[in-house]
Amino acid sequence: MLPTKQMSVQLLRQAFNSSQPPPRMWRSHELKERYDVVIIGGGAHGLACAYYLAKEHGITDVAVLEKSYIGAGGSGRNTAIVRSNYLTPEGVRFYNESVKLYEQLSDDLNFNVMFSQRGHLTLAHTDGGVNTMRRRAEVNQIEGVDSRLIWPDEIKRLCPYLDVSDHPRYPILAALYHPPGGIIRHDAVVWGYAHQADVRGAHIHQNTEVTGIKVKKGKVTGVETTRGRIKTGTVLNATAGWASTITTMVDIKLPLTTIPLQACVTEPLKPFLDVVVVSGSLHVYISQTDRGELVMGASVDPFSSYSMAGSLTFLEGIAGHVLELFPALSNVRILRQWAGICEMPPDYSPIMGFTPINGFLIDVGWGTYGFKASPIAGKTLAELIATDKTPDLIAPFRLSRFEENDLVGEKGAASVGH
Amino acid sequence: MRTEQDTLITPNRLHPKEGEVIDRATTIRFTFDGVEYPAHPGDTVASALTAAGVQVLSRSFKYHRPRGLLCCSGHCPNCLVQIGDEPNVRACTRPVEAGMEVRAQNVWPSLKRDLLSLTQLGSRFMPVGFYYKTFIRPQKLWPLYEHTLRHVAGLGEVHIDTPLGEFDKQYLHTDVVIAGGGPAGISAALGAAEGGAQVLLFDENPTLGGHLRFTVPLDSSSTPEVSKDLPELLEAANQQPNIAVFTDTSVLGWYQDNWLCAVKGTRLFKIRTKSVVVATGAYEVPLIFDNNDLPGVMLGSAVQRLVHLFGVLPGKQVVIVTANEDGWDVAADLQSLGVNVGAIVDEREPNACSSPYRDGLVNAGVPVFYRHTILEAIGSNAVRGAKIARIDERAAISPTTTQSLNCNLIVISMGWTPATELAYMTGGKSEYNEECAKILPVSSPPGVYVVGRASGTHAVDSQIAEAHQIGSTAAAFAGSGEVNKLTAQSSGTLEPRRTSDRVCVPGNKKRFVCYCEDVTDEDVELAIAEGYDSIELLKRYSTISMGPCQGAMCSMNTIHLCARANDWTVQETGTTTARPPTTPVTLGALAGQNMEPVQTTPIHQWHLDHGAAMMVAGLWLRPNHYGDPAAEAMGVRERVGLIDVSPLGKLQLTGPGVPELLERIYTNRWENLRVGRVRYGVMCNDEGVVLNDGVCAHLNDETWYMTTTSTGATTIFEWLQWWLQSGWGEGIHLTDLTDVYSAFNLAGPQSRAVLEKLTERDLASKAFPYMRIRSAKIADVPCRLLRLGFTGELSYEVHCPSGYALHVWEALMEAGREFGIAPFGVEAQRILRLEKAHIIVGQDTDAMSDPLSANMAWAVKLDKPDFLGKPSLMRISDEGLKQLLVGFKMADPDVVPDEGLQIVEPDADGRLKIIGWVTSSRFSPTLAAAIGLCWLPPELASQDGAPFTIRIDGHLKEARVQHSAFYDPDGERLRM
Amino acid sequence: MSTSKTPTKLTPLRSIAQRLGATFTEEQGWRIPEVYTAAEGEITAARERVVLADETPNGKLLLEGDHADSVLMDALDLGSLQINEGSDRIYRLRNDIFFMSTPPGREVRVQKKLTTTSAVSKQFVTITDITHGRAEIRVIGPDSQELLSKVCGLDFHPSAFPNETAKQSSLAKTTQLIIRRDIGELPAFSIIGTQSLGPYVWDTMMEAGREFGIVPIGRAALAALEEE
Amino acid sequence: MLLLTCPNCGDRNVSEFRFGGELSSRPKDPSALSSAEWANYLYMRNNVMDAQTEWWHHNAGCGLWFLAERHTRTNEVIKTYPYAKRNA
Repeated sequence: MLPTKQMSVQLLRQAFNSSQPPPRMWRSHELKERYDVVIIGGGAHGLACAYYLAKEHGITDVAVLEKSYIGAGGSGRNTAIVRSNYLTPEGVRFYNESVKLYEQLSDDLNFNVMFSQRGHLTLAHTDGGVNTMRRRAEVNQIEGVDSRLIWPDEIKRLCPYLDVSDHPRYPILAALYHPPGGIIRHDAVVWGYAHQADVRGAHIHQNTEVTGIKVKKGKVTGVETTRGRIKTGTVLNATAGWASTITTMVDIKLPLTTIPLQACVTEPLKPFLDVVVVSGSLHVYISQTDRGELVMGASVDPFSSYSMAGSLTFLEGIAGHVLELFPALSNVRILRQWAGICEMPPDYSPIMGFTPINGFLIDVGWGTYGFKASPIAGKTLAELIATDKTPDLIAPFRLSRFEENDLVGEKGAASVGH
Repeated sequence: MRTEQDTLITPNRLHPKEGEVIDRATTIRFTFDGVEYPAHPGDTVASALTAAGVQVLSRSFKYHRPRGLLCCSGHCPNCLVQIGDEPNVRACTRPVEAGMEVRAQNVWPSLKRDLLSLTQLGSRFMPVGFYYKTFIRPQKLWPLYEHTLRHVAGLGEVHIDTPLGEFDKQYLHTDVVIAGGGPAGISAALGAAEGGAQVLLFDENPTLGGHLRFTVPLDSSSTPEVSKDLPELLEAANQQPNIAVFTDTSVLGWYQDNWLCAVKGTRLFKIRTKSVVVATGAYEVPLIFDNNDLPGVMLGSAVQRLVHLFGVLPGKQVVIVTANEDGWDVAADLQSLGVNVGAIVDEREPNACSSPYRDGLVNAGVPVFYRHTILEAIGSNAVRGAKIARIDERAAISPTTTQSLNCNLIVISMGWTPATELAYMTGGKSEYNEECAKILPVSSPPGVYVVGRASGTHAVDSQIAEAHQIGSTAAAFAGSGEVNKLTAQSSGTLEPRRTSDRVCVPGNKKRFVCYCEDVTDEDVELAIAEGYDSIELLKRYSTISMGPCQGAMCSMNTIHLCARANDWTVQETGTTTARPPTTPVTLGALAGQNMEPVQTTPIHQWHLDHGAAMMVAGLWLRPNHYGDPAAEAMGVRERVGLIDVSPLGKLQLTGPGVPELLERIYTNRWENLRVGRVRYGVMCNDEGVVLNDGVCAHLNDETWYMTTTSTGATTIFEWLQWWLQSGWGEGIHLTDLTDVYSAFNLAGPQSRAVLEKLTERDLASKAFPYMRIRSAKIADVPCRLLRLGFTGELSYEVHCPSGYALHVWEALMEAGREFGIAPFGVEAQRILRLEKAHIIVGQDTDAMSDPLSANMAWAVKLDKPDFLGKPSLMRISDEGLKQLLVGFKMADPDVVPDEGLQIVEPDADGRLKIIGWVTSSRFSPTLAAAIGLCWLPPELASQDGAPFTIRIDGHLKEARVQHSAFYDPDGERLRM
Repeated sequence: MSTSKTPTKLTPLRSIAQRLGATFTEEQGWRIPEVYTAAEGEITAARERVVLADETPNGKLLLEGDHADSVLMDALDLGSLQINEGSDRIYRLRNDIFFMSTPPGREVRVQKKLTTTSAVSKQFVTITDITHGRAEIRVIGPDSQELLSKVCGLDFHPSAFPNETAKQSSLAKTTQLIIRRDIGELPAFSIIGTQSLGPYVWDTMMEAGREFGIVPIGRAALAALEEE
Repeated sequence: MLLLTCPNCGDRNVSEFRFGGELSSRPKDPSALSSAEWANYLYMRNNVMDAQTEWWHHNAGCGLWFLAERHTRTNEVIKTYPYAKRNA
């Protein structure tokens, strides 16, 4: 069935005869005996991969297995920042492709993902911080990404509520200004990809948890789930925070430690914050949604855990740091806090592609920077599955790099990027 | 007393009543949207406005429909106002203050005539999730549309010049916390206190009593008056010394191991308790029908709050819509106040109603309509009538029986849903109870209990009895820690005050499920039909319960609608996750008093008094320069300078095991370091990454004195403690002396001449060679002297006990006056060390750099048996370096590349390829040249003088590799 | 070491005391505030509310070693102490770590005695004089527990923090050693941490104590309180 | 906030401690290891969603490094003990 006509046309039809049921965004199917490809994890990465497998490689006999509802993991818990102003050339090139895909994603998916390229500021509070921002600005410019170092007067113009006066502890010396960076409606990315993958024949199975992976003579033969067994020769692990719990099913250890990342949201306010603001040393980032809420997050928790309960320590810390940057917000109220989990690799760079087990592929190591890579990760892994070759763009992120002592330098700047 | 003038200004104010919380003797004034209104101390903004007849308080988020009081208990969004520079204030709980400036939010041009409500005309094209289906193409137009969307959305305003308020925090420790001070809460507190426990009792209202403050006791005689239970409970609580009461205090959240957070105005409490009793009561559930959001449609408890607490009657002609005895309570209550109860509309069969007030009301001529419900609230800006009709068991409306009743107040009393966010945060489980149509808590982790309406118990006497026993159970658990048998939730005394599960009455206008986000029942159906069927997907797509009320008013109804549309049971439908905070809390309260630790050296004041520009280095504040860093650097080269290096990490290692430890943690060799000698060393982790560098001196036979970088001091101290406590600590003690000694580096050709004036110690190189340590009295103070060479000049680093710091510093400055001594800061030090090509760990190296690549191969002895990082460094040296840190000099001395710039090489088709980057660079006043350190490919870095290009502002500037130090390459000046 | 010409030692809180208008005196070579406003007012504040005093001059010794307890037994016939328990101003912080507080100036002699004892008994114990490395702020008065509960998460209720107890914990986001050593009936706590954080901790405590009417007190008032 | 029992000081808020990562002891003779084995020690982690033995440091307290057994999904701390008692 061709992708539905203009979504806005469907909106009009809906307006005039609401009796007729609207088309379902994704259908529920019986679990087939066999699929060509099984993708574990119904988040933005898994669904994007299913979409690109169908759209660009005609592979449609695909099952996306999600243990809860689609987008229940990291995809529904992140603070929806999209940017490409990374440190290493490999990182910048990779994320720049992702931003380009995001720029036409609404059109591709026929679903407005509300990508708001409003500009992204990373503040520097020390000389060392300024040098790191300059390093990123220069690498970005050389790699064709719009980023530059700006000084307090321009920072104040872009973000009037920011306190650029001389703080004793956290003076704002400069900022890395990245105009293409911004925020997006993260759930809409999940729903858009799910819709277009479903329309092209992929089966999305919610409330279906993988409990085992069958391997014979070093090759994947099938998976066991809470709704029955599936035969397949290709399994992609796209479970991010839970990546290690899946990979142990094929007796492989990964260089990952799962740590909670918390965030919170305030009551809706009239618009006053037009850019995304991130502070390296204060480990805080903040943006204002189109509905007027401030969405705020910080660095990962101080200790590893799979618990998504959240802590008071996080709320206290982020409130103090946000008021350090925006003293006018002391009367703004927090409405809700939540947490996701991030699997942190040693070099803050993803781990994608082949593993020693034939047919078992991984799309993991996404730390605190996974959502912004969803389109390009899905696209490159779809190409890898279709061609059985690693695309150049993601060659630096192979699992074997740790054994080959060829880590990616993204951790070099050591400041936690968001 | 009510004066004539009063009745004009406040038509809805009743005569004084027993139990009201206002002080009628005093009248204060405040403004709402510029109009002045009277109020009494104790009034809330909402009660004062209602007294004056104001009904419309705000406009709804999406359609900008007029909104008035609904819950009057701070849970719904309808009374959100701006007060001064505080946005999103709940008018119904915020006490009035004289001179308050209250303004409506998100209205244009005004609350009365809000043109933004014209969006309703297009509501047909704005169903749930419409923004996902619009403005997809052309992409260019999206920012314009988004701009308008943003300016229509949002509620309160943040003023740019809002002052940072005064906030603080307090930790509390207790045996039992009671969250909620209603009858169940007070009773549980009494039970726990009588069990010998220390009890903290929290209640969000100004006074204890919960719903007893404004409701009619169920089983009393026909003339309702405020319950007699309350005074007894309050009296008992007052007598009990173990109970500390906190009113106006909301318990915001439960966190692991019974860690609670509560807020009272500008103070945040952080409470560690052994057990917690949740007595947070229940929310009254709204009914969904046409125009159910019209001002004048109010919940029964809201009307009773206004009447009994503030003596305000929101409407003279009332229609009561109910499904249980609550409606009849309110009717009797209003009837006794002389209000004209126009009708009681009860959806049940006549025999299902067991209200004790039924006969009284019927005899008083109040019309009763059984098996009826409300179809529509009639009116545009406020209620002027109610359309009702008969319904059959399948909730089908029989159109012929519709009739309209005149009224200006519609009371909704369809039942309650437990307020259990706090209970479920603890991991407590819930189950849907068919009998009372409520989702009730059925299990809680040890030390967590739920009582009263929150657990589903409705009758006051059952609440009191149960809660008292659970209170003593909680105390027992707090005392002994073992789980008492009675942890099962409320037993048989559960009196099934049933909540209606007919949540929605069909109609043809707009029926609101979620007041905050303007979500209608049609939106819910459409969303579920489109595939957003699970309760979590439905919430995220429709944004139901994501507004200011966080589900208090809409969760229960949404679950019923979702179950019905999916044909699931309520239990299968489930609930969304309960998350702190239970009520919104300000950033200021969460931040509390500003506590950002700052470390200063003992002579910090001297620096400020002498014009130092300070900089932040980790937690330290240090002098960056005293006005002219270049001159300061030249001063050290030509004469003598003094720098405060007190933040340097200083560790003492004692014991026979130290030599072997040094062998293991440093990359170079240590065992032949004789007493009095000092050696530079580099520390790596097992990945071979440079962690820290510094010197270590052999002070006397079993004492070593190690320095680390200032920002690395704490981490290295903890890192060393780990190695010592996990197997390598035999015969070693480690003590942090960082702050015991202040350290001043006296550097320059005249440094010896200066120091000789202050000590008898022979400072000549023969007696005190380079890289040696000596004890010496400097200006009568016992110090440690080290001859080091970070700046490249003859220099003596004076480590003196911190109490003598100012004395020694001033003595050195005084002794140096004749030699033209001047203080120098970090900036000058950076120039001096760069002229010597000395690296700074953390600036020239980063979290991936190894010592071999950082050109410190001379400090790495791979023939040592083992040391931290050796296997990785062996591998790196076998496989060859990927990049090398090396010195460079700019071809053009006037071009000083900023640190962080990239080193590039155009490839075949002119694209720039990054081959390295600049870590350090300065203009050297001594050499009149632009010098620096950078990372380069080894093949380029290994050719002394090789040219390469740095990209500066888009242009490629030439630089040349320089292997030798830029200044005194052979280090003669150090050894003078 | 000749003390005649030895210069005066300054505490890290000196600039603050100057700013608050203290007059100074000298005690055992340390320059410390004698009085800020008037001794009587400062004594009353201590008795009725809460006050801060700069007691940095108190001697501070750190004993490390698995046999530290036996050295203390031999040298000062100290009985065995539980963790966090103290007697005669000697506190056990860990099996292998003791903290000793001495009146100003007395630390040198005590250290010498301990060093010789451990040398004689050939037990590997390290005794370090860390007096110059620590700021010591004394919090005295009936409101001291409530003030401390605004900056530190420990339970200061007498049942949890009895007299002559020493606990290390985070206070105002810094690591501090907190020792309860009452003055007669008056609860009193010593806050001992690295001297570079002294000014920050003092300022934070003064700010947190404003609601109690906190004031600084000098040597005169403190001596009077301790004599009663 | 998690309450962690320091073997020396007793129950304290987790904010007084620093997490040291899952327990993995340094190989006795590193030079005998292949690159893969050495990389395995350096980088690979079990990262279980189950009971895990891990290091903690009471850095704002007594400076003790000790071991804890904690369930990483619920954060329930099963027990804490000094390193010396690891195979007790």
